Amino acid sequence: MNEPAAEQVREEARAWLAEHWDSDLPLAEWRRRLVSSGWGCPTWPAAWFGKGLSEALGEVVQAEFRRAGAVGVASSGVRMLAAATLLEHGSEEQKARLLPRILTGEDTWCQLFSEPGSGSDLAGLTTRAELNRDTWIVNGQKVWTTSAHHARYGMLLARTDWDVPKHRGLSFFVLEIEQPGVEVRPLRQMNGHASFNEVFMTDARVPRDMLVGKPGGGWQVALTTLAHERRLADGMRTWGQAERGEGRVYRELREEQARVMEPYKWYPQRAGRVDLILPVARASGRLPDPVVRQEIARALMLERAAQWTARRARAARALGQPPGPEGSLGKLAASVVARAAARAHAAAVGPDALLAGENAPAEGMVAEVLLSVPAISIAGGTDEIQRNIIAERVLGLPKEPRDDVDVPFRDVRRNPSNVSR
Amino acid sequence: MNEPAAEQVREEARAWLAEHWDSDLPLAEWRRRLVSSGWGCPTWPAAWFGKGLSEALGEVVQAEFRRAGAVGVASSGVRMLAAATLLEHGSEEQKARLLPRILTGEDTWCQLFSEPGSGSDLAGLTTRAELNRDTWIVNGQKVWTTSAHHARYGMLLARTDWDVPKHRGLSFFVLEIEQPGVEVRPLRQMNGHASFNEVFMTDARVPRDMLVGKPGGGWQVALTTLAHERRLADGMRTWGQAERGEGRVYRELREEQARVMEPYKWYPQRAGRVDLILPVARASGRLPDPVVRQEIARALMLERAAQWTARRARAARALGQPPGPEGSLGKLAASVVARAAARAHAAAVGPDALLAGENAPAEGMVAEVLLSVPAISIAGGTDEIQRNIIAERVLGLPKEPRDDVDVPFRDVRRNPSNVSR
Amino acid sequence: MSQLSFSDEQRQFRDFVARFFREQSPVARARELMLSEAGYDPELWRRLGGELGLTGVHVPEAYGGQGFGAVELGIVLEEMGRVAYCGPYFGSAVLATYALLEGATAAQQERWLPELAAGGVIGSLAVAETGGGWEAETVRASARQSAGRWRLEGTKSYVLDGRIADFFIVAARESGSTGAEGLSLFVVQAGAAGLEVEPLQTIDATRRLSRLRLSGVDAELLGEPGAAAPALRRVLDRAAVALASEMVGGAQALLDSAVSYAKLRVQFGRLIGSFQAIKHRCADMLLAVELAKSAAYGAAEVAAREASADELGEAAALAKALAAEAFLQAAVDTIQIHGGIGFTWENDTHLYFKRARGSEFLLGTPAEFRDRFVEYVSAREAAHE
Amino acid sequence: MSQLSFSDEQRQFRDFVARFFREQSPVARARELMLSEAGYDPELWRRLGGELGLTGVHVPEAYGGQGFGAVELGIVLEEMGRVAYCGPYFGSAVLATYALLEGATAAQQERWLPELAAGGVIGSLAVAETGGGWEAETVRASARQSAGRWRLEGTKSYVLDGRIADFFIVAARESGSTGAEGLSLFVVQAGAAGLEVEPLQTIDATRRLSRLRLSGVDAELLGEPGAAAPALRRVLDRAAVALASEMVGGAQALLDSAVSYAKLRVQFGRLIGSFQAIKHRCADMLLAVELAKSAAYGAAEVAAREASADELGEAAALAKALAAEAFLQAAVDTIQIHGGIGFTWENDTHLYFKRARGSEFLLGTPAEFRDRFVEYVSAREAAHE
Repeated sequence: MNEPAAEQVREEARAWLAEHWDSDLPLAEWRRRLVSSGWGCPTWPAAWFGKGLSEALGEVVQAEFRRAGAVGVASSGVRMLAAATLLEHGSEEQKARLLPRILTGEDTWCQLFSEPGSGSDLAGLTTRAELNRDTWIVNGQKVWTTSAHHARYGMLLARTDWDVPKHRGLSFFVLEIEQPGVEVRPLRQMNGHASFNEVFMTDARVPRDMLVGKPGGGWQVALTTLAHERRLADGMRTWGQAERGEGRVYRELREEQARVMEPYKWYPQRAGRVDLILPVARASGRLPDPVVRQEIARALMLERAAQWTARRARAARALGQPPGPEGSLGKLAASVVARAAARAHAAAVGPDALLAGENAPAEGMVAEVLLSVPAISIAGGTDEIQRNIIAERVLGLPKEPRDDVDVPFRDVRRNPSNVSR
Repeated sequence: MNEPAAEQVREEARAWLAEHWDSDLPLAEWRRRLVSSGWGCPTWPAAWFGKGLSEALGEVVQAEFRRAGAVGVASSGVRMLAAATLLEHGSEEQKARLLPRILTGEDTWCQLFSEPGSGSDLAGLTTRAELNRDTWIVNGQKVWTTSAHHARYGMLLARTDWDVPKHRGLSFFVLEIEQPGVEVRPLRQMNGHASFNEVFMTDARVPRDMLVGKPGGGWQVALTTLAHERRLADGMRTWGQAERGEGRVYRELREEQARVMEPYKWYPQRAGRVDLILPVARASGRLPDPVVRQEIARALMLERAAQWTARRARAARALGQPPGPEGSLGKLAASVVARAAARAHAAAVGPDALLAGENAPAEGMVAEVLLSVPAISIAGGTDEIQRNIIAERVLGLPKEPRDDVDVPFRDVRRNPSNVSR
Repeated sequence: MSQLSFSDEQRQFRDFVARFFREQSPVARARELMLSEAGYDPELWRRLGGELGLTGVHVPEAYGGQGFGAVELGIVLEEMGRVAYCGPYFGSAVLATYALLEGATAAQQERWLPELAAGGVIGSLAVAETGGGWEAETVRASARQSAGRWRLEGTKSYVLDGRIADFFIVAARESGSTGAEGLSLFVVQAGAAGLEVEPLQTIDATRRLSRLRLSGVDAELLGEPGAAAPALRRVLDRAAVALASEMVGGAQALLDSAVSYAKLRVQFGRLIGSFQAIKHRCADMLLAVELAKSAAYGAAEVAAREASADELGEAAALAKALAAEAFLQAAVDTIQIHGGIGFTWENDTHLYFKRARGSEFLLGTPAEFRDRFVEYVSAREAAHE
Repeated sequence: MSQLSFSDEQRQFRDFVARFFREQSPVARARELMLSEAGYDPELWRRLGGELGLTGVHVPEAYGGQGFGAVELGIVLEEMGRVAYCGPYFGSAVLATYALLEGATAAQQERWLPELAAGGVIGSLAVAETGGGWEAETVRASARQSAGRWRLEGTKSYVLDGRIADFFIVAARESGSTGAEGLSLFVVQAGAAGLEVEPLQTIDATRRLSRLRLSGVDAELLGEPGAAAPALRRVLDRAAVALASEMVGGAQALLDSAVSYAKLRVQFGRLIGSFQAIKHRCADMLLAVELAKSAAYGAAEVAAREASADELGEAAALAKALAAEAFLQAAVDTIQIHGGIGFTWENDTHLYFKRARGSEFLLGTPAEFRDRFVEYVSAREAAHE
C-alpha cells in the first residue's frame, strides 16, 4: 500500500470525514451523505455511489473510517446481497432507485429463492411468474426466508418458461412484499426459534420494470447473489459486535443491528458453542472423567484445526499463493465441529442434558446447542451437497449422470404437491 | 417329525449304516458307497445320487449319521456350489460324469467369476469365450479364486456375446484347470496370506459339452452358484471343527479338511476375533482403563447384538413367520463388528499394536486382526453393495438410474486395461 | 439363552397394542399433550388401565395385573415409543410398579399394587439427585427414624411425572452409611408436608420431570430397612430394558418416516431415495435399529425369566446402550434426510429427536452402561475359567 | 498465534525435497528396503546427510546443521511420509538429534551433533519400556554411578533402528526416584558390553523396532543428573510434531491414490468416482487430511518459535492425535475405494496402512494426546481467568 495513490486517498478520506462526519446526525441522513459522496462504497463505480477504488484502496478508506469512529453504510443481513446483485445485473433505473435506500438502511430486503419443493435442487423451483401486459403475476411459495416480515423488497427467483431446461427458464424479480398477494408467515423450528418465514404468493404483482436481467436469465443473476451469500456466511463468524460510540448515529445503528441480528441469535448454538464446553464440564464436575475428556478433546481439536484451516486459506490468499483445497472446506468442517461439540456438551453435562431453560446447564445454552446443531448440516446447503461440491470441484471427481438438466423442465420429474412440505 | 415317514426313514438309514459304515475304509471308497446308495445326499433326486427326501427327512438321516459317527459326502469349500449348480443346470451327461467325484472328494473345484476389471460389477466381466468348431477358446483373467492351485475344475463365467446387454451375453462353462492355456498364480494379500489365486487363461480350451446351460444363459446359472455361496458364507461361522474319530476314514477326512480349510484360516481374524479382546486387555493391563473399556464395550455389544439378530432371524424362520429385515443384515453387521473389534484390540494392547509375530499380543493374533479386518468390508460384496441391496430389497428404496444394463455390452463403458488391476 | 422370537399370542398382542396407539394416541396427540397443563390424557390413561389392562400387564394376577412378563411389557413400550406416547406409563407402570414388585413386603404389595396396576393411582420413583447417577452409591438423601416414623431429607432430580404422581418411592439412606449399605426405599405421599415438587424445564416435553425437595417429609419404609440396594439395582435394570424397548419403537418410527419420505421426495429429477448418500444412510439406520431391537428383545427375555442379577444387568446394559445410540442416530439421520423441513416444529421428527435426547441419559449414560457391560462380561468369563 | 503459511523459500524447499524423494526414493523403494537385511539404503542416507543436508536441517549451523527450524523439518518429514521413506531419519535426525539439542551440555553437543547432523552416525532414543508409555513417570530403567562410571539396568522397547544405530540415548532414573524426579538421559554405545539388541517383529516393516536389554551397561550421562524430565518432554513433543507431519504426508499420498483410482476405475458403466458413496468418502478424507495438515503446520510453527513447554505440548497433542486419526482413516478408506486390489500385497496401499498403524501409538496413543490436550487448554483457560 505504499503506492502514492494510497496516501492521497487516505488524505482525501480524512479530510472529507473531518468535514462531514457528525455522530449526532440521524443515521439515515448521515448515510445519505455517504451515498451521495461515494465514500460509503468507495470500491463501487463512481457512477453508482462509489469512487471506483481498488479493494486495497477501499481498505485504506475503511481504516480512516475506523480511525474516525465513523459509521458506514448499511451492510448487514441480506441487503448487501441485493446491492451486489443489482449493481451487477440491475438496470440503470433499478440501480438509481433501489441502491441508495439499501445503503442508507431505509429499505430492508429478503431473498425469495428456496421453496418447499426445491431445497438442494434450487434450480428445480416451481413458483411461476407470467407476464400479463405490463405486470408479472406470481404464484407459488417460498421458504427459509430470513426477515421477510420486516422486508420491503424480496429478490424473487421464479419460473417464466417451462419449455426449456431447468436453469434456463428462471427469471429474477424485485418483489414488493407489502401487497395483497403476498403473505408472510413465521416458520417455527424445532429449537423454538422462528427466524425464518414462509412466503406465499397468490397473484402477487411485479411491475415489468422490476425484472432484473433478462427473462430466462434469472439463474445467472441468482449465482451472483449466491456467491455473495457464501462470502457473507464465511464472514458471519466474526459478526455482530455492537458499536459502542455515543450520539444519535450510534444509537440508531445499535437499534438497526439488534433488529437485523435477531434471526441469527441462535447461530452460535447451531455451530456448537465450543467455547462453552470446558466451563460446562467444570461446572458439572465431569471434566476429570476420562471418557468425557475424550469427547471434549475431539470437539476442541476439530474446532482448533478448523480455525487453523481457515487461517491457512486466508494466509495463502494474502500471500497471493494459489488457493488450496483448504479454502473450500469451511462449511463441512463447521458441521463436523458442531456435531462433535454437541456430543461433548452432552457428555460434559450428563443427565442435565435432559433439561432446558434457565435452570439447565449454562442457562439453557447447552439445551439450545443440542437442539440447534442438527440444522448446521442442512442450512445453506446440506452436507451431502457440500461433499458433492468438494468431490467434484476440489478433487475433480466426475459428476453423477443426470437427466434433469438437458430436457424441458416441463418433462422433469418433480415433487407431487403433498411432498412439497 | 412325527409323521410316519420319519420313523421309516430313520430305520432304513440306521439299517443301511449298520450294514455299510466302516471307519477303516479308504475315504473315497466309503463315499462311493454313499453316492451309489443315495444316502450321501438324501434330499437330492433319486435319479441323481439322492433319495428325493424332504429337507426335514434329510435332517433325520443326518441325525442317524451323527449317531453312528458316520462320515458324509465331501461338502466343504467350493465343491458344494459346483454340485448345486450342476444339479440344477447341468446336462444329464455332466451330472453323471462330474457329480460323483465331487461327492467323493476326488475332484476339487474352484470358482472363476470375479475379474480384476469387474469386482462389484460381476456382470461386467470381459473374459471371452469363442466357439471354434467343437471347442470354446477362452481368453481372460480371473481373480479371488480360492483353491485354484489344487482344483481340477473351475466354474467359469465368460462372455460369449458382446452385442447383447451385459447380463445376457455370458455363458457358464466347466473349465479343466490342468491344461497348457491355464496358469494359476497365488495372490498375496496385505496380511501376508495367499489364500486366493489369479487365473490367467490364454487360448484355454473347453470342450463344447462342458457348457452348462445355454450359450448366453450363464448369468442365470451363476445366480444359482451365488445363492448357494451366500448360504455357505452364513454357515461358515460355525465351520471347521475337526472330526475326532479313529480309523482310516477319519484320518483321510482330517487331511481333506486341513487342505480345504487352509485358505480360510485367517477368516476369524478378518471377522475381528472378538473372543480375544478381553483376554488381550487383561494381559496388557489395560482392561481397567475407562477409555479402553468403552471401545471394548462397543465391540462386545455389537457382536452380541449381531449374534442375537442372526438368532432372531433363524427363530422366525423356524416358526414359519414372515422374514423380517433382520435376515439380510448379517454381512454388513459382520463388517461393523469387525471394525469395532479392531479398534478395541488396538486400544486394548496399546503400543504393542505396533508388533507382529510370536512375541506380539496373543501370539501375533492381534496384529493379524488389525491387518485382516479391512478385507471384511470388501470380500464377497463390498459394504457399499450391501447397503445398496439392503436399501433396495429390504427398505424398497428406488434403484439408481443405470445406463449399462439395456444396451449392447460392446457399447458400455469399461475399464481401460491398465485399471483392470 | 434367549430365544429371540415371539409366540403367536405375543404377535397378536403387539398388533392389538400397535393398532390401539396408532388410532387412539397418534403422534399428533403427543404434540397436543406435551403443551397441555397436565401433560397427559387422563381419559386415555383410564382406558390403558381399565379396558386394556396395560398398566398392569406385567403385574401378577394376584395383584390385579395381567400376569404377563417383561416381553409383553416390552411390546407395550415399543408401540408407545413408536407414537411418542405422552403420559405417565414409564414412570408409574414401569418404575414405580417394579419398585413395589422388587422392594416391598407382600403386605405392602397387596396394599399398593392393585390400584397401581389398574391405573387408579400414579406412582413415581425418585432415585437420582442433582447432577445424575442412578446407582445406590450416589444417593445422598437421608432417612431417620423418630418416634416410630421415618423422615426424609434431601433433593431428588429427574423425577418423572412429579406434578401428577399420587405418591413417590424415594431412595434414601441411613445417615452415615455409604455405598450399597444403608439404602432403603420409602413411599412419600404427594402433598405431604415438607415435600416440594418443582417442575423442571426439559428438552423432551413429552416426558415431564421434576425435582423433589424433601424437608423432614413423613415416609413409609418399603421392605426391610437398609437392604434396598439389590432390589433397586433390579428395578433399574428392568426399567432400562423397558426403556430400551420404548427407544427402539421410536427409532423404528423414525426409520419408517425417513424411508417413506425418501420414496416420495424428488430433487434433481429423481426420488432422493435413489441417491446413494440417502440409501446408505437408511441402510445403516436399519442395521442400527435392528441390532438395538435384537438387544431389547433379548434383554426382555432375560428379564422375563428371573435370571440372575448379573445376567439381567448385562442384558440391560446392552439393550439400553445400543437402543440409546440407535435412537439418537436415527433421529439425526431422519432430520438430515428430510432436510430443512425436518428441522421445523411442524414436522414430527423433532418430537422423536427430543425423546431420543431425553432418554439417552435417563437411568444412566450410555458410557456408564457400556462400562458396566464390560464388567459383567469380564466377571462372567473370569468365573468360567 | 501461528501464521499457517509458508514463505516462498519454504515452498521451494518443499518442491525440491518432494522431487528428490519422488525420484530417488519412491514407494517402490520402500517396498524393497523393508524386506532387506539392513532396512534402509545407506547410499541414500549418505546423500541425505552430505549432498542435501537434510539430516541436519534443524541443527544449528554451529554444529554443522542447516540452521533451519521445525517448519523445514516438518516439510522434510511430510515429503518422506508421502513416499513411505524407509530409513532411520525419524529415529536419528529427529529423536536422537532433538535429545542432544535439548538434553546435552554444550560440550556434548559439540562432540555429538556434527557427525549426527551429517548423517555420519545413526542415533536412537530409548524411552518407553515394555507395554508402552513415553512419559517420564513410566521409566523404570535404572542408573547407578560406581567408580565414576554410570551403569544402566533395564529394558527398553519400541526403540527405532536398534540394529543399525551407532549409539542410543537412554532414559533411566536413579533407583528409588519416581515421577519426573531423578530422570536422566545417557548415551550408550552400540556393541557395549551388557547391551542386547533384540529386533522386534513389527506390523510396519518400514520402521524397524527393537528391544534393548541393558545389564550393567556403561553409559555417559547427558546434561545434569536427574534433571532430564523437562528436556525429555520437549524432545517428545517436538518429535510428535515431526511425526504428525510424516503422517500427514502419508495421508495425502493415500488420498491422492484413492482419488486417482476413483477417476480411472469403471464399474456398472461409470467411473466409480461418480458414485456418491465414493465421492462423499473422498470428500470426508480430504477434510480430515486438511484439518490434520493445518494442525501439523500450526504445531510446526509453534515448535519453530521456542514457545513455552505448555504451548508446545498443546500443539503437539493436537497435531499427533489428528494426524494419527486422519492417516489411519485415510488408509482404511483407500483400501475400501480400491476394493479387493487394495487389500493385495502388490498394491501400495498396505505400506501406508501399516505405517498408519505403526505410527498411531508411537510416542503415545491418540487417547493420551487427546487427554493431554484437554489438560493444556483447560489449564491455560484457568490461568487466564
